[in-house]
Amino acid sequence: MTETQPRRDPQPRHSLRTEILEARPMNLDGFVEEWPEKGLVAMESDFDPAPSVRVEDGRIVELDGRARADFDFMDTFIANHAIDVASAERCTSMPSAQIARMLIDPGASRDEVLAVTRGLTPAKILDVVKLMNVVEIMQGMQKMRARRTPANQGHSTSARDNPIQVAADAAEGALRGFAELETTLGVLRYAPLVAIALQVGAQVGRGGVLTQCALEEATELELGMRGITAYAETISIYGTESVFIDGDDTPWSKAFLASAYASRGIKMRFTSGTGSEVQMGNAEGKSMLYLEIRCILMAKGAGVQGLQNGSISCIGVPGAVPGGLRAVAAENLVASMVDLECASGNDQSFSHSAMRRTARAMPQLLPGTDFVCSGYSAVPNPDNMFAGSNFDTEDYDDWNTIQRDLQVDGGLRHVREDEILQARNKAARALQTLFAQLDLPAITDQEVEAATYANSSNDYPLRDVLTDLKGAQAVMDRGLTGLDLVRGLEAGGFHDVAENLLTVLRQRVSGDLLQTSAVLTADFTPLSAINDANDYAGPGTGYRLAGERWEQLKKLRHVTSATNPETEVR
Amino acid sequence: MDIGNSTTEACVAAIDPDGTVHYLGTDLTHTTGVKGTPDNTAGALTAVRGALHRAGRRAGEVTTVLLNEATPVISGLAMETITETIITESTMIGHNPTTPGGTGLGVGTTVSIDDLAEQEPGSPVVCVVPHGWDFDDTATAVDRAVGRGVDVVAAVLAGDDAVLVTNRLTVPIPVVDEVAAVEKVPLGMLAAVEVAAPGRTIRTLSNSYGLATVFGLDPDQTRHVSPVARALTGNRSAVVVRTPSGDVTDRRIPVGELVLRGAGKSLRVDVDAGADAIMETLARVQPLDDAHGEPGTHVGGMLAQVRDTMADTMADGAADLVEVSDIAIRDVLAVDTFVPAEVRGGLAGEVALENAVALAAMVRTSRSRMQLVADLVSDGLGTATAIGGIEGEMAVSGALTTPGVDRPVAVLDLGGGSTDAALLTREGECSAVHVAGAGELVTKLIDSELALGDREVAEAVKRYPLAKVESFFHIRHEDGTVQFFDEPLPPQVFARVVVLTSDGPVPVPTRHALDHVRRVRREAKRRVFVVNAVRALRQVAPGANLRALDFVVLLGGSALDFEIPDMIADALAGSGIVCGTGNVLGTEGPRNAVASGLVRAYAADSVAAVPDAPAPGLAG
Amino acid sequence: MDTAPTTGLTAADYPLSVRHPELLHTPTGKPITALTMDAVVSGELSAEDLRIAPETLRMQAELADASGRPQLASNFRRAAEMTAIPDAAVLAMYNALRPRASSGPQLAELAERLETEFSAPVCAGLVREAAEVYARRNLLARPAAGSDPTAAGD
Amino acid sequence: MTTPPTTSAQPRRTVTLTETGPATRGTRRDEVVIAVSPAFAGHFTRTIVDVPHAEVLRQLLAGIEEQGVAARIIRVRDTADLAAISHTGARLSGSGICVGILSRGTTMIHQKDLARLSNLELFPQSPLLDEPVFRRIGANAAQYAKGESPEPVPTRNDQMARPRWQAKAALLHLKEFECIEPGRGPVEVQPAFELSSTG
Repeated sequence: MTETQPRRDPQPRHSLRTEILEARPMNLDGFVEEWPEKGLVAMESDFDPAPSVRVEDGRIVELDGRARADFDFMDTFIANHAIDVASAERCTSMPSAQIARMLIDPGASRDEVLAVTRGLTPAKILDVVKLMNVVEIMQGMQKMRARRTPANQGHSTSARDNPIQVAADAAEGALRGFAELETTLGVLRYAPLVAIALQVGAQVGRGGVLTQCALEEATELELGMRGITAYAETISIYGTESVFIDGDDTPWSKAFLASAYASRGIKMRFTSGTGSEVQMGNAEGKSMLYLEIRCILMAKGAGVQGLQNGSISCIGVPGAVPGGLRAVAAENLVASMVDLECASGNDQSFSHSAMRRTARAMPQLLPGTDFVCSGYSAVPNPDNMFAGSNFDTEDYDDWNTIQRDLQVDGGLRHVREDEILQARNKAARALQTLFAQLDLPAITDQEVEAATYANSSNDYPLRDVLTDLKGAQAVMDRGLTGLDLVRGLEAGGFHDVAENLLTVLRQRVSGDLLQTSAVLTADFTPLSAINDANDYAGPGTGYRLAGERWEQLKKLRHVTSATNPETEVR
Repeated sequence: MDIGNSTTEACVAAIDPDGTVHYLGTDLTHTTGVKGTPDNTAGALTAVRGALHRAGRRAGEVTTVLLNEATPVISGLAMETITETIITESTMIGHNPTTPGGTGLGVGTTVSIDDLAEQEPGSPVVCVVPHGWDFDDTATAVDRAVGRGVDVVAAVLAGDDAVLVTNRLTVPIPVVDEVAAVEKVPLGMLAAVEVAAPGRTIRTLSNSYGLATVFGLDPDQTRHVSPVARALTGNRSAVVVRTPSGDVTDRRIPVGELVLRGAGKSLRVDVDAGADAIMETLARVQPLDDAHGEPGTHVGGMLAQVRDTMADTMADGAADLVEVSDIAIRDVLAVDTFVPAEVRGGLAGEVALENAVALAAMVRTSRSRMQLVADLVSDGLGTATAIGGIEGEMAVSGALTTPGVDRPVAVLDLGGGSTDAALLTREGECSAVHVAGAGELVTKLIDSELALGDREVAEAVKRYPLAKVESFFHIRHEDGTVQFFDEPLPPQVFARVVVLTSDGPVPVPTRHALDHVRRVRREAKRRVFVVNAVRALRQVAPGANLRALDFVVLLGGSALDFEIPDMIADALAGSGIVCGTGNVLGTEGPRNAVASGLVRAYAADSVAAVPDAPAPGLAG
Repeated sequence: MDTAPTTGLTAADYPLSVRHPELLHTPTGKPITALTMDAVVSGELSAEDLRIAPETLRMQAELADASGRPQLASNFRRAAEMTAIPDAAVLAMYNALRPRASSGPQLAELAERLETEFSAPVCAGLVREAAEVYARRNLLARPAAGSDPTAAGD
Repeated sequence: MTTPPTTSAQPRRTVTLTETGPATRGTRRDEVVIAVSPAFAGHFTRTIVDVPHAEVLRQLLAGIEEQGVAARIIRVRDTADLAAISHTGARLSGSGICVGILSRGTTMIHQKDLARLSNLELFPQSPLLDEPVFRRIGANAAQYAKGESPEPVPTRNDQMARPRWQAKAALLHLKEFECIEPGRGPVEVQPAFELSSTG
């Protein structure tokens, strides 16, 4: 463990208080001084370009101080696809303060703001958000979030890639409220079985929950094409040309990939985040946020409906520099203010300090985002194959209580244990039956029993990995598709689960889930930025946590009954 | 359809009015559940559907499904270690580290390096170095002591530093390292450290008289330490400490008596007498009625456990429970094996190959629940089902479709749990036997003898030929031939012993050389399949005379093995027998014999029974 | 821009699956209402039936335009063209667009193929644009780039 | 038992690497090349968790020597990419085996016939690499050189390494980048270890 490393020379005598403070988990986090010349700076750097744009015969010929001849491919793509040429010069010449005010002014509608932001250059956008403190950023987010109703996304993975665990935890997660569930693998060849398990578990927990399996592009796309998964997210983009190339992609290859997903009716979003470029040593001397804004506009230009950002796997970098989390909050806002769905991070192990972990999430949780976490760990963190999340299953009750305390909707709710056990058991049984129907590696009754009451992968009987991997290969070789899953579930007597899955598959024929910020409600109505547009216009407007949903969130594990104080509310 | 212990096979055929059989398609899948239990249905249906699909026919066209009368034979395995090596008073260190230092023999008093600075010159010293000592510091400390005239003759190290230390000494000495529990080495005792040159083995400490010479022992003491010498034989390095009453014992663990009842008598045999004694006794009580182990002994436990599991599987889902007493063990195969086990009292995790006996026991019970399976199958397919003839007869009948085979023919079905033999005489009489022990026992032997601790790996070692990956572009097969590749092999197999599976080389996690792995694999197969082939054939052969057999056809999964058929053929060659792997229907290899046999029998009957036969239909 | 017959859809028509199921068909011509459990069980449906039809993508493009999302709309129009391209070919084209994966002529040929073989002018346009930028930024395939393991340590 | 003089976070030994000319392809089959990054045991003296570079080298060399295999050290100057450094070393190694290492401690065992981006063993989490691990890495590299089949050194993982070390790793990476000397080929270096008074 890293904790064993001495932090500094133990020679000089310390006060007892210093010793107590030194012992706080907080001091296991790492912090570094800024180094703007190399881009190791959050959002305030003298080395970022000044905003400028020039249009000649319908074409942007100058962008942020660079002439078209000198554009790198990010500049080119953004100039050609992301910025509205007609309004570019007018909007970019507006005073940044005015735009920043529009962002927090209830009087300015979301559409009025969008009319301006669609004409802004990366440097101009940076100039605008640099004027905003965290509270103003949150106000902006509250209005600019694309979907009116906030939601949350969960991770369901297993340290042993155990499909039964993934199914059971997916079912519990779906029941607790996640609108999307994501999985990934330790052993990649396990993917088909685990992706199937996630899909089955999700549809048991709550019909209409969307699932994905994070893999390398080709396999991820194939699982999607076969209808085993419902959407994709891990399509990474970067803010500098050199890092983009290191990732073996270009804005054009990624744009092509985006259309490929849409052409198969599969919802998709890109992924980017502050810190990735400097992490790879090629920030070209630009601030983390400036580079992230280039990513956001590249995504916008590619015509993808949304973006997962908020530093994501590089959170340790902005997390270690001054103002880093303000920059992270700002990058989420920028995604929303250019009208993209924003899955706003909070999805990676971030701090040893519980207080810091909570504070880090406030700028997304309080105003609400399309997905507050783009990966709340619906399994214990040691089982989280995304290298841990900022929140995990142990935090469920804390999260629910914070929602209740502040009356904000973080997408989850407290669920009684009997319901959870029933869902977990049903998910395991459904998967057991489905595997039998499809002649995939058998699942024993002991495993089903374990899944019902388990916490982590250690609580399950060990699987015969070789047989599982053969089974996984068979799924690919035999060309099994979502339809086979529906058939198997139906034949196995899990009619309702089969119906849920079929309805999700049917959605791709309609393409409704391709629109910005789309999710499926419990009654399978697509809810997107079109039919659930954010109409925030100041106090008393927009999404309010009230009515039936608020009643749900008032429930906790232990609440003393007012009618009979000797009992608790169930 | 034939539901076997591990595979379920089906074949579809059309039968003309005149009884001519047209085979249309076959298929096989792994058996679901325990043979003869309702769980079989799933696999059975998969197989039939598969065969129909390959035949391009629909379930609707099937007139009847024929199932084998599965002889309710289930086998169980158990293994018991019968020897144990114990080192008392840390007398010796014999873990044979891969890289000891220096060469030669050093005899002196054990002194911790922490006290070396205070050590007076005079008597020779064996330096003992605990954990945490850096190799440079160790070398310096020893050199200093030697500089002061202390006669340091050898060293024993905790860490893997022997070569490093000797390379740094002005006067090299023999050094044994990687002694995990070095703190247990008794200090102030006379000790001898011997290291042989690379590729050689120690000469003095592995020789009783060498030990006697080194420690000046009298004949009685020499007798006492001779086990130490034995234990160190073949090592490149060793340490022996002279302690008052320390020694190495190699004691036999009493595992109890096996009671074999049959042929009207009841004989007892000590399991730790070994496999030969057990099989010899078994031969004298053939046919075996039942076997028991003394309660309270290991054997008692072994057999009871086998019996219980069988009772469970038999009872599984059945309305009426099966009394454990109903379950008679009708055959036993005992095999000598060894289990690498950590030596008790060892200082460096010494491992000794302890002797063990593996027992395969086979149970027959009166009840087969095949009828239940048949009913479920006919529900599943909506067709009539019938339970066909005896498995053995059907197998022979199927085997006869192998080109070049004629009566009298014997088949050997090399399965997973049992090895079955059946004989069809020229006159058409059929007799069949089942003997315990087959593929699964082989896997278990490989697993324990190579200390793999992983059934899957052992299974792979059993099933595929070995090779050594010598570079990214070539491998050396176990027969010595070299194969080159244009594309580099995957990194994880580099420099490893691999099994050549259908989807490429897979590394075998073992430190053993290829030759050793190969020897263990072939020995395990010989001790189970060759022994059982002869045993089983003797039981069906007229007058137990193998020479009375003409054709022997090998069937079953293990008949597909890349070496077992040859091993058996070699063993039988002496008796002038034509022996080979079957090729049922001339296309199916050793598969599908019983299923095809069922069809042939059905066809024959249908013609015999009904002179004006019904419209042609499908039988599967 | 793409000139598909517009059905004059507005944001109010979303979601199509709820408001206008009658407009939705599978690429195999079945109405979306035909995607029932019975059809699945009886085996009438194939994976083909669960794909999105180009017409549907063009309708979603109109909805995107109608709600002020031109980039999203043109993504849908590229996608509509791509429905005609087999899965494997789509992946191959994606790989061809990776940095230094294709030469200028190869990309030109790809664009040509998109236009003629798959009548996908919008996609072809994207590829031609890429080719031009790759040429300027030195991202076209170099002869035997990186493929030689013994190439000098870069 | 008195506490043994073990190596601790304080450097007991220091090392200086003296360039002895351009690195050449080794001829003996029984050698392992250790390829160090531009700033290793130069601009930097310790890994990200303060393991002295002197100890890193001593343990790698010891692991190789204990297996009876020879070792050469080269410095790659024109890149800070671990795969490139390791592969360069592998192509210069007589056995084709190389241990590549960055200043912050990230280590890789490479082989000349492997694609540059592949490897035999990779140890990506520099904060988890201590002296015993470096010893075992050296021993494994030597065993590969001898054509033996070492059990891969178990790689550890710690999810909380990100919050603690990610930024410092980035910083060290940037500094290492600064020490790159473009266009300058790899050089042979001789290590000189010294016992320093501190600690």
